[in-house]
Amino acid sequence: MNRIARVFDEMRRKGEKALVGFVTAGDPTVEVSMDIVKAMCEAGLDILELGVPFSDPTADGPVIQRSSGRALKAGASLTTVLEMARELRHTTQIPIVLFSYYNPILAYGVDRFYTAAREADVDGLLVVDLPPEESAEMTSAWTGNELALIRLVAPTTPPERMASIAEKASGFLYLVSMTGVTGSAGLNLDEVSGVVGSLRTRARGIPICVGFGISTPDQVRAVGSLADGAVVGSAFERLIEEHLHDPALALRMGEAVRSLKAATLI
Amino acid sequence: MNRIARVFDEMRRKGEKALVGFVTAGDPTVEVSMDIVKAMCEAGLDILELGVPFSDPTADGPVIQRSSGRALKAGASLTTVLEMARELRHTTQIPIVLFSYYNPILAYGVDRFYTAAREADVDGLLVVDLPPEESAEMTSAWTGNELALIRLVAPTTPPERMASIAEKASGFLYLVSMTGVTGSAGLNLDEVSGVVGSLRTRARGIPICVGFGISTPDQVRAVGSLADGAVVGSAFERLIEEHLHDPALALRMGEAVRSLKAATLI
Amino acid sequence: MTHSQHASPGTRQMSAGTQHASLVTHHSSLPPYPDLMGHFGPYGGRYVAETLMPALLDLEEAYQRIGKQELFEQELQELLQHYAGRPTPLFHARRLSAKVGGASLYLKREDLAHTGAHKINNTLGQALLARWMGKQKIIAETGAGQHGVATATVAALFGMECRVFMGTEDIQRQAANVQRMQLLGAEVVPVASGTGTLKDAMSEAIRYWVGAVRDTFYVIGSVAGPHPYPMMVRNFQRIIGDEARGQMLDDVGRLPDMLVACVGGGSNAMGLFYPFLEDDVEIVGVEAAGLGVATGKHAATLGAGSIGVLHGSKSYVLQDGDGQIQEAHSISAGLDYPGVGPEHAHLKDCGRVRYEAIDDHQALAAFQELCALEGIIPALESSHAVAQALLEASQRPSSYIILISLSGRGDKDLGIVSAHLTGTGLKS
Amino acid sequence: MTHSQHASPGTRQMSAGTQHASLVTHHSSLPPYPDLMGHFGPYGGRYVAETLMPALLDLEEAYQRIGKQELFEQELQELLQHYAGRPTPLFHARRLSAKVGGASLYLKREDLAHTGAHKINNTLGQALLARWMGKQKIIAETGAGQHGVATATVAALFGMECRVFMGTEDIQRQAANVQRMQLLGAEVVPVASGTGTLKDAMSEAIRYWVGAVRDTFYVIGSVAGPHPYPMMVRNFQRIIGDEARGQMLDDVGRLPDMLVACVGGGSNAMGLFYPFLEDDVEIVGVEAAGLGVATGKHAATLGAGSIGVLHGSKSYVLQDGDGQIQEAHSISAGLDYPGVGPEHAHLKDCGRVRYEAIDDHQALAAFQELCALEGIIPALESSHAVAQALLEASQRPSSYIILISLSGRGDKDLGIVSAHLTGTGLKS
Ligand SMILES: Cc1ncc(COP(=O)(O)O)c(C=O)c1O
Ligand SMILES: Cc1ncc(COP(=O)(O)O)c(C=O)c1O
Repeated sequence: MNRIARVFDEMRRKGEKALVGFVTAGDPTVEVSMDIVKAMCEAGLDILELGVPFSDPTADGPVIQRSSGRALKAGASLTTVLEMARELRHTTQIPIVLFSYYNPILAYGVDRFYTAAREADVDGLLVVDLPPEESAEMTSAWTGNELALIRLVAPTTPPERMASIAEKASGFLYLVSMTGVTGSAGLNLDEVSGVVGSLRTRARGIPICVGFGISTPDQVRAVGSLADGAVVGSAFERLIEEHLHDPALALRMGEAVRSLKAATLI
Repeated sequence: MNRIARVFDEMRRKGEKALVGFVTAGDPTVEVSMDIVKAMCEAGLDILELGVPFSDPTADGPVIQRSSGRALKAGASLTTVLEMARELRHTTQIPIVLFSYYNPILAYGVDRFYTAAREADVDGLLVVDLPPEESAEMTSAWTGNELALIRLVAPTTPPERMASIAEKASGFLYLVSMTGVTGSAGLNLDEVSGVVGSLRTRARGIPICVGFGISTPDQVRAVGSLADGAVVGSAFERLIEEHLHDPALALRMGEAVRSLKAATLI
Repeated sequence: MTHSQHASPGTRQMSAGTQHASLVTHHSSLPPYPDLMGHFGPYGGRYVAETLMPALLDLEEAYQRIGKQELFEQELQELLQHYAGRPTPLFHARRLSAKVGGASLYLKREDLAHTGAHKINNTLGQALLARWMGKQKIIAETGAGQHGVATATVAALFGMECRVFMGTEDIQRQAANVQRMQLLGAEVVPVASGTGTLKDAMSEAIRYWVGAVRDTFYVIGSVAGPHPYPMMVRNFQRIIGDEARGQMLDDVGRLPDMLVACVGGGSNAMGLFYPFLEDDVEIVGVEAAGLGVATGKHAATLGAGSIGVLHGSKSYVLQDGDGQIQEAHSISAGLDYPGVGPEHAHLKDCGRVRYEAIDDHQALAAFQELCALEGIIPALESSHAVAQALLEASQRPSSYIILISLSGRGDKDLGIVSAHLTGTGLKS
Repeated sequence: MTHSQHASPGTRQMSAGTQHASLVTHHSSLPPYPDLMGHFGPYGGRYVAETLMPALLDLEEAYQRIGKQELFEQELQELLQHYAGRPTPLFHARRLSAKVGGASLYLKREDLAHTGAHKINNTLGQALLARWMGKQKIIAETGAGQHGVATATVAALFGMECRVFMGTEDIQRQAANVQRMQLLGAEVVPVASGTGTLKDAMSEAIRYWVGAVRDTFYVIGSVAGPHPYPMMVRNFQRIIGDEARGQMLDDVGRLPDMLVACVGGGSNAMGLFYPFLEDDVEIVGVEAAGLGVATGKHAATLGAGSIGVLHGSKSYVLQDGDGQIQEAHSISAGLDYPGVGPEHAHLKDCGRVRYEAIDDHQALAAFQELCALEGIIPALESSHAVAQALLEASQRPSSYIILISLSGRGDKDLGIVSAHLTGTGLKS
């Protein structure tokens, strides 16, 4: 059983929901980014999503666009992200999911990436612009299947399509809370509740985490009452952006995780 | 016999050529213009062409365009010109030819104009943009034929056309020395000589005056050797323009006439 | 051109060889004109200095001789089709019609002709004639710059030397067209005299021509100037009406009830009107009322001018009591002219065409309407026709068809329009 | 479209109903593509966030269902003819051919289409589809502003709400087009992210669409983006090639020996090429070499890029070793894009089309040549095709025919051209 499955098992046992935290790897610099991520893990984050910076992040709002831009300026790349993951493993057993657009992986080499990700002891991969229709070309080049392939489900996804997505998913299902890019406001819990319900019946028991538009403990708590976990991304990136040169940035990030994590203990 | 015919008779008798002088009536002001014209007549001018200022003088170069503009600004019009002619008659018996574009005459009223011109004791009329083809509409409205209708002949006029123009002409034939607007440079005496010769055989004895591009005594002398008279226009207007506020302007104009007239005594 | 030449519905055909061949057409209701001296009733004629007369006589002779030749016709039709993009479409402006809630509006799309206006029809014809006459140099006057561009264009196409006279004021307000002419290899000669607009550009072109008449062909841009220009330009432009007539019959099965066109010099209007003169069709020409005819700042020559002689022909002109030509005013440089083609003067006098005037404000509003409702950015000149058509349409039933000459596109006017919309708070 | 449909020489016909109906065409030399997943060989596909996938699947279904209906076809053909001004002429550029002293050059005159470029063919098709699908809001990305104008135009025509995303850099260099869009009622949304050019405008349009996908139709402007856009846009643009093929047969009696078109996203090129793919015709696509491919400041995606995924499809892209998209450079905003349509990538790989690159300097020179020799001011994009055609022509006999896609007119480029001509001393 891989780390992701273990976390959800554990959550279920403890009656908690998972707090999934996204940060762009290398933002604002690779070093500070490592400190941030370590602090977040120590603060009780359940799953870490490490974002691979990309020049043209079409699914992301301004906050993550800028974060990606800072990371690229700092020299981050997929190679850097894999190195960060590898180094993180020295200090934490948290499940690490790489969050990327497809092109950096394609440029790195799909099979080479698989090997490197496994070597770095990464647990999962979410490729935001690689729908199930196109992902065979990636997975078929993989030399094993030890990397969980996290799938997105959107509010626009029709029920039958949910089922077929779930069929190919592993790790957890990432349910996008709204039509919009990352960092959009306007979380509508009634809607989310409906979609979670619909997805649950088709999820084959795969855990469901909800992301997009979640930034406060209240929202985490509310989402936690519906799904198996909540993903927070732009809120973390906003904090980074607001304290770019603050030596206590990592500490602040840890605090933020702690206060959000507290809301998952229902 | 009207004044124009008398002048050419006299010239022939004296072995002189006619100096025809053009100025825009009312340039720079109606008063100064009167002084100028009187001085020119006293200085020995043989025929006076009084230009009627027009807003869009398409046959004139920049010098006469500006002169026309000054006269208009000073309030001159066809009415003013007729008044100037009438007043001139108190002091001189010089043949007065009005030089105009057709529109001011049309606006004034073609028959009314004829009456007024005769009352002012004007001798002739040259309408620069009224070719023989169109002039019947003017002359047929005239209540008499005491106004000599001066006709233009151009270097582009073919021989047969010269003949038909001459047929309808009276007073004298105005031969344009070159293709170009008034004030153009580049008088070519060889060419003029050829055209004068051609025109002479078709002129039915009507005197021929050459104009356009004549500004120096030498040119007057040379033209005089070919034709019955030389018309000077832009050269006078240039002098006016150069001495607009000179109280001796009229004197200077008189001097200019004298030196040009001297060149007609061959 | 008869209906049978437009027989196949849904197709856009061009019948070679007939559009402008009939140099003088006989109307049952109107006497044949112009007469041999170029007179349209009391208007028209040749009021020019003697230096130019022989050239005009030559030109008329050459036009009558060459213009009728089949080979000339063929060459011209070829160029109109393959180069200028004729036939231009007839477009039913459904949303505009619906908005006004009256008559059905159709647009004859001269805006789609090469260089963006009807002007190319005429410059192709004249430049081809110049070529047949062996002239290698052409000149033109221009106001909005459209005729200048159309002339520079054909000069480039035929490898001719080209000089375009343009008022300094117009050079300022139509800068893009100046650049176009220069790129096309023409020399743009700034004319500062007078008001620095079209009137003065034309005066200067005439002056230049007086000096260069032996080897230079003067391409006049409208149905103005001395004979044979008003007749010749009308004949080169009648393709607008010939096509539109056939297209109406093909597409709608009948003639329109009304024609509307703007009138600067009047070439797009004559081009559209001429083939319909004997038909039972109401015809409306639209002049520019500028700031309002009452203000004196306008270009409503037929509406508020009087008979005079300007630039070689007799017609209506804007003038004062002394016969001095007045400055015209219009937001559209192409209508900003104190004269008008003599045939229009005649059509006005004999009542065959009604002439109205549309002011700057109305034209701008129509400009915006056509942009927003049909996705067509019209020339400000053409916007005057649209504005008048909207007025006419509102008082008529939906079965009534109004055909508008959309004489050109408005790309050239963007600067002026935005200045006005910002300045006057008209912003849509 | 077969030859028989163009049987009457000298006439310009339009056969309704067939131009883009065959959504998948079978080539003897090429496998049928795209496949059902939108793949052209290894290229194409749908690389988008899940939120958009259902919309793309819907769109494809709707396109396959509606696009085949006769009534849709008829409406589209009507609009193409009466509104967009199709067919556009085929013009034999004799003076340009003579100057280069080699092959005969023919121009397919998309510059005469309404709004001044081929873009309108596609926006009419997509907006009509949107209407049939019941969508009242459309969005678009734009670089040069031509696609933005063409989209704003059809939005006005159909009374739709329209938002156009445009890079701040492009807003600066194509100010007139911004004004046109605004007059047409569209909202121009400035995109400052990234390099402020087309790439970023498209990214932003995608982002906006993610949020508005339920009621908004995204009108993509080239044969790029996720399936079904590359196929659909090609099919809407193939009218260029269908017409040109018929016109060549009618006018010259045979097919051309070579086709040349510029390639930004590649829509005018695919539109021209597609109907000729099975013919014995050399085909050349021309990318922008900017300051020179060696300088790294260029837009030669096929020539100097590598395989990647950008804006929803797999194709060639300009990228660094880490898969980060590189900034493109070209004097022409419409070619200034680091991606290219997937079908072109496929045609390159299988050798059916040769891709070359023309730099800023060469394009400017060709721009000037066409202005001065033929009186046609081409778009800077199209000037790249002209420049390549001149190179090709010089090495071939006069019996050899090269057909150039003159994708647009250059009015929008006057500012840039004059700045460059003054700046570089290239002044003609
Ligand atoms: C588009 C357009 N329409 C109309 C005119 C007015 O000319 P005309 O009255 O001769 O058609 C012009 C003149 O420049 C023009 O550019
Ligand atoms: C005139 C013109 N040609 C070509 C292009 C490039 O687009 P494509 O390669 O899709 O034809 C553009 C894009 O704006 C354009 O405006």
